[in-house]
Amino acid sequence: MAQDSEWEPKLVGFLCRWCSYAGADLAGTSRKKYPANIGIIKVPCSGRVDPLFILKALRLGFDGVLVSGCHPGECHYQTGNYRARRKIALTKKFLEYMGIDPRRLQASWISASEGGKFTEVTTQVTKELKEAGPNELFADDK
Amino acid sequence: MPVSDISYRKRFLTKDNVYLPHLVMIEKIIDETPDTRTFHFNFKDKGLREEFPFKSGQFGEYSIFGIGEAPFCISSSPTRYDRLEFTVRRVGSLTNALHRLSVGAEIGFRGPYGNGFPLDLLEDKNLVFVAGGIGLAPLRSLIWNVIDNRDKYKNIDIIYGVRSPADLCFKYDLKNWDKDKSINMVTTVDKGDKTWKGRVGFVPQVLEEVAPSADNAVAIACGPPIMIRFTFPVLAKLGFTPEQMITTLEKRMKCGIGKCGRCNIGNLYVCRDGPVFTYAQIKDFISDEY
Amino acid sequence: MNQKISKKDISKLLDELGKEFKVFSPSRESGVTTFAEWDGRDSSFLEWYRNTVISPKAQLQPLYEKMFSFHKDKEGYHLELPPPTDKKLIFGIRPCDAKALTIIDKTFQDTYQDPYYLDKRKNTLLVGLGCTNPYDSCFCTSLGLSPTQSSDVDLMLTDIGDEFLIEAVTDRGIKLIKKTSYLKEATKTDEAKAEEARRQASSKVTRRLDTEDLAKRLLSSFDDQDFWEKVSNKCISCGICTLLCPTCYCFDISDELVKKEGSRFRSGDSCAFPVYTKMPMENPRLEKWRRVRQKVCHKYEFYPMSFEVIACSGCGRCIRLCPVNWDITQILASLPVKVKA
Amino acid sequence: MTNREAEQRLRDEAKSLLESAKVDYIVGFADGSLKFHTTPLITRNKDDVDHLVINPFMASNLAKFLTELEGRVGIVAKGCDSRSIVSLVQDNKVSREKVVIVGIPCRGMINLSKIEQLAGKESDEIDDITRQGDKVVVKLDGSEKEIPVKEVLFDHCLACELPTPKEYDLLIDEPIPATPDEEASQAKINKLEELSHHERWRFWQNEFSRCIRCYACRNVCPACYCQRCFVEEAEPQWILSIPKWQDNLIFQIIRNIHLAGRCTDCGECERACPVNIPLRSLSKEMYDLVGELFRFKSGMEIDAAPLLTHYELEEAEDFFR
Repeated sequence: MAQDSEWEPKLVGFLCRWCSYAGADLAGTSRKKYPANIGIIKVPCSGRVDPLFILKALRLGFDGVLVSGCHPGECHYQTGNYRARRKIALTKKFLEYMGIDPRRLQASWISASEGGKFTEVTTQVTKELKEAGPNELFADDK
Repeated sequence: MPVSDISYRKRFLTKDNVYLPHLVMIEKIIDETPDTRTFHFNFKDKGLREEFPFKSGQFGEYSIFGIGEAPFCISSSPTRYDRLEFTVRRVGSLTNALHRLSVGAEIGFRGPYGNGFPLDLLEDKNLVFVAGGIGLAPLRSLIWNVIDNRDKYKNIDIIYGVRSPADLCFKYDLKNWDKDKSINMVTTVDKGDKTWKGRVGFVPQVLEEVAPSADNAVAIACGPPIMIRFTFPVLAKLGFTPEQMITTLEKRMKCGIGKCGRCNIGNLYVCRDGPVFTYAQIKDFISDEY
Repeated sequence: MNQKISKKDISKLLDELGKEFKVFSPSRESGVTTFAEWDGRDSSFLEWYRNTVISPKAQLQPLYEKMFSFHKDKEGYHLELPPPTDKKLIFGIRPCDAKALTIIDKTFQDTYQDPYYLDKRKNTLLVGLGCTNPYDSCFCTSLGLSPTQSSDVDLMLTDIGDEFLIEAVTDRGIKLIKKTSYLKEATKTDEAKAEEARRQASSKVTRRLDTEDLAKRLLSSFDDQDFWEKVSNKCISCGICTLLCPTCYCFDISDELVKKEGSRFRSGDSCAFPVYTKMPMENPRLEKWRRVRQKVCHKYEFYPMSFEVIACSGCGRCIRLCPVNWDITQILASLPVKVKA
Repeated sequence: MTNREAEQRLRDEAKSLLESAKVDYIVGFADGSLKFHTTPLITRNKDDVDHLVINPFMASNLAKFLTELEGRVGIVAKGCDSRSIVSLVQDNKVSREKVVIVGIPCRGMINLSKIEQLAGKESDEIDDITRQGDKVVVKLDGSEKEIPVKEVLFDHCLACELPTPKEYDLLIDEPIPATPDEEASQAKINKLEELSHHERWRFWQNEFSRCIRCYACRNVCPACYCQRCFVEEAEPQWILSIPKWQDNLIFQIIRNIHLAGRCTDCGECERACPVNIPLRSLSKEMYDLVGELFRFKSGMEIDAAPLLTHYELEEAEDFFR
């Protein structure tokens, strides 16, 4: 897998609108610079994230996916993030079994006030994805 | 290798590759109803328009590259050379994508396919057109065709029904036909509103009230399956024989040329043997699978 | 005069043919029998080959194939056809599968010529191999076929012990024989052995399907909803019997677009799937019994009405591979109307 | 009870269920039209119940038909089938009152592919297969061959945790205790787990390049009861209907995630696959993950809440940042 050092990973972030999305916003307004590698999709709740979204993102060639929601106990809809946790945990382990590098699916709890944490998480995830290399999972040549 | 290279295309046993669409451009878009639009189109290779023969009732396979292909009838009349039109109701992925197009968009077109209406059979006859909703699209092509050769045909009745006044398609045509003294035009809605002054009632019911004579007549019906199912018995009651009833059917047609398999009624393929049928041809199957 | 070839020479023969054709022969890959390109592997298929799960039809109408690709630039869309097909030779096709091709030719030639199928068909030679060990699910003899003879191939081979007897069936077959090494003239004894092998093979096909007035009986049974509900109740509406049937040809057309490069594909489709006939507003065959009825009637009633041949060659795959052992011969034997003209 | 006695009792019970109008349908197994095959028998007619059989070839999971049939159903259920029924009840797809579960204690079903491999012949060429205790006797070309039963049972039968239904209305024979041999059942999966990520992905790519998208795996599955599967969605279109390995693989990954907490490891997907894709190596992994992460076993406790509608306050946290 030859890659030039210029290569930058691309990742999709599915962010809960009530917390992590606001956290990302806060990071932006308070000039805590976060990597431009992340494309953000606002979701109503981390519980909305269907494993299909994750697979579709990988199929489209994104190098990784970050799902981020409210800290346990703080879900706007009471239980959405707990349900998300079960789903994401199963998806992550299962994808790893299939042979997908576990670094490609990441999850975090980031509240609306944690602009700093958002920067840290995306920086760290980007770094890990850079180590993991480009996503060639669905490339056609064997 | 570009497709325009004919020698390359001739590598096939036969004429051309029938699955390869022509490129056509959208020239004008008309909002018929909130969910229905008519598209005027022309071939990108403008010379092809002159060579493009079609009959009222025939259809084409229209495609947006990357989304897919679907069949729609050509809703304009072959007697009017200045335009080609098709009319689409927004119901699925391709029709939604078509509705997102703007003028100048380039799409794929193959056709014309299907048999079209039997014009020779209609000559010197009284014609009864029965249409529901967007089912007017294929009939509209035929109606203009007939009007443009008015002396070849006798009386014309048009019974057109939609759910509500907002659902009326081709209002500009309806106005014309309404004014035309040689045509008996009846418009009806299932449910009226404050502004509606016309008839209220389902198409089969209104047809029964209008009661056109079956004498030397042919009835041509097109609309949703439920309307067709109730219209034929009414026509029969009025004295029309199965041979005097004509309809054009809609099925899921992927290939348009009788190969992909899904549009059959018994051993007939709607795309290859239709879409225009007499009731006599399909009556064994119609109550059952249509 | 017929020819013969020693079984030991089959590998060499296929190597030789491989210089002119893409040769396909029976192969077992990951436990699935199919026709795969000859790569000089041993000819052990001669020992285990009865018939393949994936029929050789897949070489002519693949499970999916690219119809054309498209890309867009400033001038608009450009369409491009795939490159022309190679000359192919299918070695070892059974008479049932060869007949199946003759049957579906009718559809692909009807009204509009289907370039993808017919191009491959024209460029493919068929070398038939008589079937001496049919399955208990086979019923080719009921459809007028012989497991060991065929008019649908170019050459026909019959097992006569250590050798195969070779008959040229078509002009293409005669030409092929002329330029092929490893052949010897067959003797009268060889002919007699072949005759005996044919006789034995036919008697091994035991499953029966009564085709007399079948289309008429189906027509009379068409409206018997109770019957169709009963025979379809255990069907799981999967696509095995249709997608793997050598006489099923239905397909779907769909586009794939990755960034600005895209292709239009066609792929096998099945009347067993509810989405097959689904339109946005309605579905004429939503209920399972209607789909089962369509499958049965299409093969044994509608197809003969259109093309004067039953769209079935009795290969038995639909019976053998069905997860619930739905058996077409039993269904047709239990038709409620048993008219005999 | 001999097998013949058990069969007779089953037929009698089924007949009386129909006669007393306690059920509208009987769903069970009858002899198939091929050797060593059974076929589902779905009937309202009491005369048909004489075709009901009990033998080691009743591989199908009949719970699949419960979501299709209207009315009350008397259903023949092995342990694994009963788990699927329980799971359907939990999901509110089937009402417990409308099902009469006729339990059949099961010693495992014979996998014909394994017999064929050991015998070197296909099943229609074999004269007879009989189970005698821990052995299976295969008659072929006039000779007999004894094979230890563990070598010819389905992989999922080797790991069976519930040979006798726990949830039933009638039990046809004496209960059989569970003797799961997890290691033997897990052999294929263990091998896969030794591979690197890259090798594993390549393995699945190769397996799914054969997939013909017949959807038999989905359609035999009692837990795949969706009216409309995501693969058929047109807007948005998640995956193409073209059987390309990429889309085949996504279909199967998502299918398994959807079945988390529903899959009872009945093995039907793998059995139904016409192109021999080791589908149980996917479903069993998910089954085990569900057990490891959430201590949940599908279809075991009828009162348990469905896996993905439920949660604990503290669980599966380790990889959340």
